[in-house]
Amino acid sequence: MRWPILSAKSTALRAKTAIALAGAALLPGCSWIRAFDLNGHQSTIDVEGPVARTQTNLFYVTCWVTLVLFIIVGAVLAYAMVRFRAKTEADEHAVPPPQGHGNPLVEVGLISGAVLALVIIAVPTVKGIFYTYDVPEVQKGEAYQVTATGYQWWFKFEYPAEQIAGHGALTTGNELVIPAGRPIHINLRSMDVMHSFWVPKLAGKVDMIPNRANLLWLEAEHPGYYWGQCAEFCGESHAVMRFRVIALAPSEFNAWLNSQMAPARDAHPGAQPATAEATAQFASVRSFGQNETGATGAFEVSPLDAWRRKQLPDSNEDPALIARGRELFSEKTCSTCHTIRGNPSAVGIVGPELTHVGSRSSIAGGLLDNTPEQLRRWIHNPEAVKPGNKMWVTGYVPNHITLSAGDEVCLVSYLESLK
Amino acid sequence: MADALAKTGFLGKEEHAPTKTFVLWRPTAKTGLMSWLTTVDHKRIGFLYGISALFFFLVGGVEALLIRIQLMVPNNHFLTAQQYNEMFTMHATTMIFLAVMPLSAAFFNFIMPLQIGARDVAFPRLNAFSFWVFLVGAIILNIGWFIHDGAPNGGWFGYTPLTTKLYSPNHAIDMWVMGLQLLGVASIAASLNFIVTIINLRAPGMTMMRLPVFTWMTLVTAFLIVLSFPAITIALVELMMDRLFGTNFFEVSGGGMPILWTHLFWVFGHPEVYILILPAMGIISEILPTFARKPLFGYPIVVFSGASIGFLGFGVWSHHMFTTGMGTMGTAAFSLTTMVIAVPTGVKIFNWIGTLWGGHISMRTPMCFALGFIWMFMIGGFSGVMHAAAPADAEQHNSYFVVAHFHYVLIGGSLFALLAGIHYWFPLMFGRKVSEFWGKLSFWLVFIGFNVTFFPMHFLGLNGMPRRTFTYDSNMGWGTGNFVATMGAFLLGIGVGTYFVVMVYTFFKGEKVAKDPWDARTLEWGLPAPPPEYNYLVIPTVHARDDWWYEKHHRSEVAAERAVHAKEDAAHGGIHMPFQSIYPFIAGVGILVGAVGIAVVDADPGPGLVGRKLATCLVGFAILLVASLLWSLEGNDGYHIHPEGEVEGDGHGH
Amino acid sequence: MSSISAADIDHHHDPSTSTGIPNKKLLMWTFLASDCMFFGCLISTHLIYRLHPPPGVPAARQIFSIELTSFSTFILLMSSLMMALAVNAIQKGNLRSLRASILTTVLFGSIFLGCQVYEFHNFVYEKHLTITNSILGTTFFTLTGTHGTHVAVGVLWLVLMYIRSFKPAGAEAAKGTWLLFSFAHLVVFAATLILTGYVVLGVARAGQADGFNLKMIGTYAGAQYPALIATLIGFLGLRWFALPRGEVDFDQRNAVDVEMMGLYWHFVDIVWIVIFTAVYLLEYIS
Amino acid sequence: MSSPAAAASAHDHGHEENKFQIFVQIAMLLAVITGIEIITVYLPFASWLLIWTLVIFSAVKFLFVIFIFMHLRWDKPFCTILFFIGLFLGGGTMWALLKLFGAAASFPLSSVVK
Ligand code: HEA
Ligand code: HEA
Ligand code: HEC
Ligand code: CUA
Ligand SMILES: [Cu+2]
Repeated sequence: MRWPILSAKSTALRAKTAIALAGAALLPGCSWIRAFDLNGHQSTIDVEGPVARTQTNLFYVTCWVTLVLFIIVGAVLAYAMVRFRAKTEADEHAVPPPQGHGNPLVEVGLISGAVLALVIIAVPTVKGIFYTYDVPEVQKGEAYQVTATGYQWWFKFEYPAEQIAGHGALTTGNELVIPAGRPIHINLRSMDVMHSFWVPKLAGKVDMIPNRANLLWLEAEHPGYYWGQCAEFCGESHAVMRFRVIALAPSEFNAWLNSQMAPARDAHPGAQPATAEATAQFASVRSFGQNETGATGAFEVSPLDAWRRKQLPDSNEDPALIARGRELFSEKTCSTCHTIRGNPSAVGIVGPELTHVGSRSSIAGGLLDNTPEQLRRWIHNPEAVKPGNKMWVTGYVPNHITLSAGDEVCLVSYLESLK
Repeated sequence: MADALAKTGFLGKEEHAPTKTFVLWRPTAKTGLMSWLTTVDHKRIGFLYGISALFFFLVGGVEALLIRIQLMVPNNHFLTAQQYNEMFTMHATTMIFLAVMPLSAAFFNFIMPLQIGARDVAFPRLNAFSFWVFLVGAIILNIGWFIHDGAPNGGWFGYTPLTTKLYSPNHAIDMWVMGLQLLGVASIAASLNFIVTIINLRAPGMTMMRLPVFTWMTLVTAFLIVLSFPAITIALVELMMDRLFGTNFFEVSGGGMPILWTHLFWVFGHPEVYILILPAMGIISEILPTFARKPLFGYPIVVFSGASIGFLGFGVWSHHMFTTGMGTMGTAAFSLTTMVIAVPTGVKIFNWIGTLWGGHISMRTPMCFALGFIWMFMIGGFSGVMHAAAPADAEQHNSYFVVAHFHYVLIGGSLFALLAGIHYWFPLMFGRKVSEFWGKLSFWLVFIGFNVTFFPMHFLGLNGMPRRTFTYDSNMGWGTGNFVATMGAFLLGIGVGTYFVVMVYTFFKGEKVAKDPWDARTLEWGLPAPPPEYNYLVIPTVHARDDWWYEKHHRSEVAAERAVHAKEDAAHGGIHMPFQSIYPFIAGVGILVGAVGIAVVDADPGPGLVGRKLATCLVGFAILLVASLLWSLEGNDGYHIHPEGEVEGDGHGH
Repeated sequence: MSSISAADIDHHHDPSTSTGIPNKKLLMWTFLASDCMFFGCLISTHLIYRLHPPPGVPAARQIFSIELTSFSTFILLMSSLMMALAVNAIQKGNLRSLRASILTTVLFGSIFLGCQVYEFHNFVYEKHLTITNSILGTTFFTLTGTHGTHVAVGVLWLVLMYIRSFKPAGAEAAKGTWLLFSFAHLVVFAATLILTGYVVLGVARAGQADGFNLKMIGTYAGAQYPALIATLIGFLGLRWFALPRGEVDFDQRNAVDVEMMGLYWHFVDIVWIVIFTAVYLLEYIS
Repeated sequence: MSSPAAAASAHDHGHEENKFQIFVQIAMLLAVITGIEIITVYLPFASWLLIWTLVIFSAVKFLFVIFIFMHLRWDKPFCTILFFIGLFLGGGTMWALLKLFGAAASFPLSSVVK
């Protein structure tokens, strides 16, 4: 664990979890328990927002209550199994035991016990239902509004509060940037089939259902970088319909908004060269396509810092390639599906908005790191990365889009320059 | 069993067998293929159900293993995304509808009439028809593997609009829709039969409160089937209309609300899971008293709790939909009703423990499975209660935590009990007994393999692994858990394999046993093993709840009484047996042709009515129509036999 | 059951069953319980979509014709009466009355179906409501169509029962002639029903276009005389099939079969009672 | 089946009156109620009142048909219980579905977003 954000709490949490869960596990040996460090990127235990915390605490309640019941009932059962076991063959044929038929008093007692246990669970459950459903009344005023829309197999995020003249609301794809410490009210929509919006560390999932106005609220307690995933089966590539949520301190969030509101950066020859160097690793699919174990889980920098660096232009970008890429973007009909504000021909709405795609840390629905190699792999053959995806099925195949190696380099340069 | 049935002579046609025209010929074959195609004997039909169910269990198991191989390591490329989706859809559909349900039906058919002292079910030909329709449904569901369109791939609850024509244009979903539709028809027909049988065909003295618990659970299950399948039938009809005729039920652009499907499916879906568990609970309630050598603790309460589980099961469906945004009231209501179900279920657990308490428990193989059931079902039930807490479920829903929950109740619950049941009734069905060593070995392999497979899934779920994903990243922390689960699945596979090999061996070569080897308690154990075609030579008169136990301890009175009844019976002209019939099978063939027409054949693009699709459907329909007409014309009469045999119940035992 | 003689049949107690309720009756009641769930879900679907009609759905009031529906509702109620009388008749062993009642029930059921065919035709071609062009059409046609299918099955069953009531007693039945006879009877019956429906609907349509008067009927008869003649032959054929031919194998013992069929028929009727209120009448409340 | 199962159960022959009259009367009653229903919808009352009136009327018709035409009144109570299990669950499911879809959370998108 190298991220400062996590290390403080996670030990305590891990202990709690280990007791609550491994207690019931009867696991042979500690090495097993290590396998169940419940602090992955999508842990529902190691949570970082009030909604998810409510849900997890309720889980602990249910877990403890049932664990106690399991121990009691299990103990009695085990005792009965051992104590009344016929020890020998002869024992089995001995005189049958008294043929007792039951005892109503015992029954009533046990039923009351069970009901009581359920009440212990029911009370926080009902409370939790009301709390997690919508932003609490007192906080309604400060809630930030976002609309998330599911498509096969990517997410679109809109910021209705940030209107851009001539374009409507600010739109991004697959990475939702939110202010930390502030409730976020997310309207959930779907344009095709059912999807589900799930960022385990921030909140439980709520489905995105066609012809239905669902909503979800969450809050990130502090700035951070979170993994999310579609949680309702939505067809062939459901498994790789992923996304990220980036929570920023309010000032940083506003800065981000400002940069996103601007049209795409125009890195024409002679423009200011970029300053900072940004190479970051996002620990997503390193190499989809071969049976590799992917990234290590250890980060050179924290994912959030890596994301931050991604906001800055690359210092060694080549304006000539970028310009060519920009032309190719129209020539290859990419522009019919993708919007790039500032590029007048790119107004398509079938695919994710790419105005600032270079500033995202992941592409293709959170599946790949946004590195030049991965980007190139994606536009080279999207089908190989994400089977059945619409860019391939309704774009490349019918339009016979083929890219030469040179085209790919130019397009990648162009897209990476869109910070 | 085939031998045994062949031995039972066809002892003479009487004035009741009228000469028939050739179309209304009455098949009389007692061996060979024809005897199986025309059988109306509930035991043979039960056997057919059992064999098909076990076959499909292996198919579903192989699909499960392929799933596990794909998930063994991150970013695996063993299966493609589409193949994986087909795999889990067909795995679940197969296991639920083609393995566990028909295996339960096998016991309903074979055991239930024996337990109530009946000679057959109320409508023997309808019973045969149910089986054939079931088989047709199974075939339709699985055709996809062999044709270009591929197997169904929309998940076992087939959420719309993913399953509408727009998003699933080929025939895979049509087959799923048609297959399930037919399985629904088969299940409803069979259940109507069981309900009438249990209510109307009980032997004298067999009051409702003396019914063996397994029979009671059969009754409750049959009611659940009859009352819940209409919901999915409607949902499937609507989906089929959308797909075939372009209606708007789930078509958003036409004002449709896909969420409606979700509701209709789960209105069926939740009762369905109790359809899977209640027969299992019935089996357990038979095995525990036998091996504890004590009556079931709190019989009336066990029966009542079973019925209330069935009843309450209709009021909780939306707990599968906590994340669909039902609003606070709806969510809270369903959350609470779901928790309530834990009470009657708990009552059963308590009573089973009460049955063991003070008994003389002999740890035979069936008992091992039964005790394993209690432990595993308890774990599964508890994770069910965790789901019932809606806010917590928001994190668990569609994660591997759910997968863990339902495999604990489905395998640790239903399947363990069914495996126990096979062991338990094997001696009665075939007159042979599984060796204790091999039986116990298979139990331990299955038990350990099962836990190694599914326990880690709880942690995978809590660690955020969504279900129905064909691949995952190595940096999510799911690698170890998945690897362990896959290893467990192989161990489980070896266990299941052992179980099967042992069963097959025993069927042919196993140790022969006299009747009632377990010193059991209920009526069916008084029969010779295997039971003759007519079951009871003399319809027994029931005196007590565990009547066979009573009989064993009141030999002389029972024998005297039975002799009197035997005389009366002889005066009535012997034992009435229903005629065999080919028409249920032919009707099934018609349905198969029609269903292929609807689900698989392409619609011709040209105008006009006559096309290949329509033609196939019409041919099928015509066969069905003619078959049912002849079926009704041939009538439900039968013949009488006068077997010479000893009157049972006098001088047997252990 | 064969050992029980017709004379001492008790229609409310079947001694061969544990509860005294005949198996077939129990089967039918259980099936009807199941059908409650079936129609419950189907009617729910319709009502749910009526609760939230999407924009652009035509107003049901403008499409429905309360006169026609009230008429067919009335007809269906009367058919239920006839069905009840049929059961009553066979329980008393009155075969003539049974056949008359069954035929009337068939007639009323067919009128109901005819009205439905007319209604559907009218909605589709004049009101432009089809099963695909709006959610109202989708749920309406599916729901009433499913009900109509139930009625049609009921009519078929009634016809088969009617034919069955001619089965000759004793050895006659075994000769195979009965098989052919009943097949032919069925075919003639079905053809006559369809032809009659065709003629009646044709007259109704012609009358709607030109007004009902003798001239119109004359024109229609002139144009459609083959159909009319065929219908007439059909009726004569049915009369011939119904000629008395000695003892028949149909009496009180078959009452339970008729009763089972009656239960089904009445159930279809009560489903219509619900549909009439929930689907039609509610639309007229402003 | 050979032996009478519930031989002891009392035979009940007390209803051999001619049902013909009853059936005809009930049919007339049903027709009249239907007539009233049709008139009801045009009455100028609050719609909830009219809806409930209609529901009650059709329930009455429903009960008359099942109890008289379908003989439940004269049959073993078991048949009634059996059918009412289905009726109750079917009706309950219908009620619950309509409630769920009547709740604001379930309004289709088109009627939420203008
Ligand atoms: C055999 C089948 C079976 C059985 C018996 C059960 C039993 C139960 N199930 Fe399960 N369930 C499934 C099969 C089954 N389930 C399946 C297949 C799914 C997934 C479907 C899919 O999505 O594909 C599912 C999913 C599922 C969900 C939805 C999860 C989700 O998708 O988000 C929920 C939510 O409430 C749930 C709850 C329960 C409950 C409360 C019980 C209760 O009946 C359990 C009661 C038992 C006990 C509680 C244990 C014993 C009791 C005691 C010892 C007494 C004392 C206990 C207390 C007082 C708590 N189940
Ligand atoms: C009764 C029902 C039932 C049963 C018995 C099983 C049995 C098994 N199930 Fe299944 N399962 C479901 C019902 C069931 N399942 C349902 C409803 C789903 C949800 C699907 C959906 O999301 O739509 C599901 C989903 C499901 C998944 C999740 C897929 C996903 O969401 O992506 C997984 C993953 O591990 C799985 C695994 C297994 C395994 C390993 C078994 C094992 O128990 C299988 C054991 C059997 C064998 C192993 C085969 C028999 C042995 C031989 C043929 C001998 C030869 C073998 C060897 C030599 C090894 N199941
Ligand atoms: C059919 C329309 C279509 C065409 C043509 C098309 N795309 Fe796409 N594009 C999409 C869709 C849809 C996605 C989202 C795919 C997914 O993640 O499932 C996408 C995703 C992308 C992404 C990843 C965006 C993100 O944030 O995840 C990039 C980059 C991209 N496309 C670039 C291109 C380029 C370059 C071209 C032209 C060579 C192109 N697209 C042509 C539809 C199209
Ligand atoms: Cu979108 Cu799964
Ligand atoms: Cu459930």
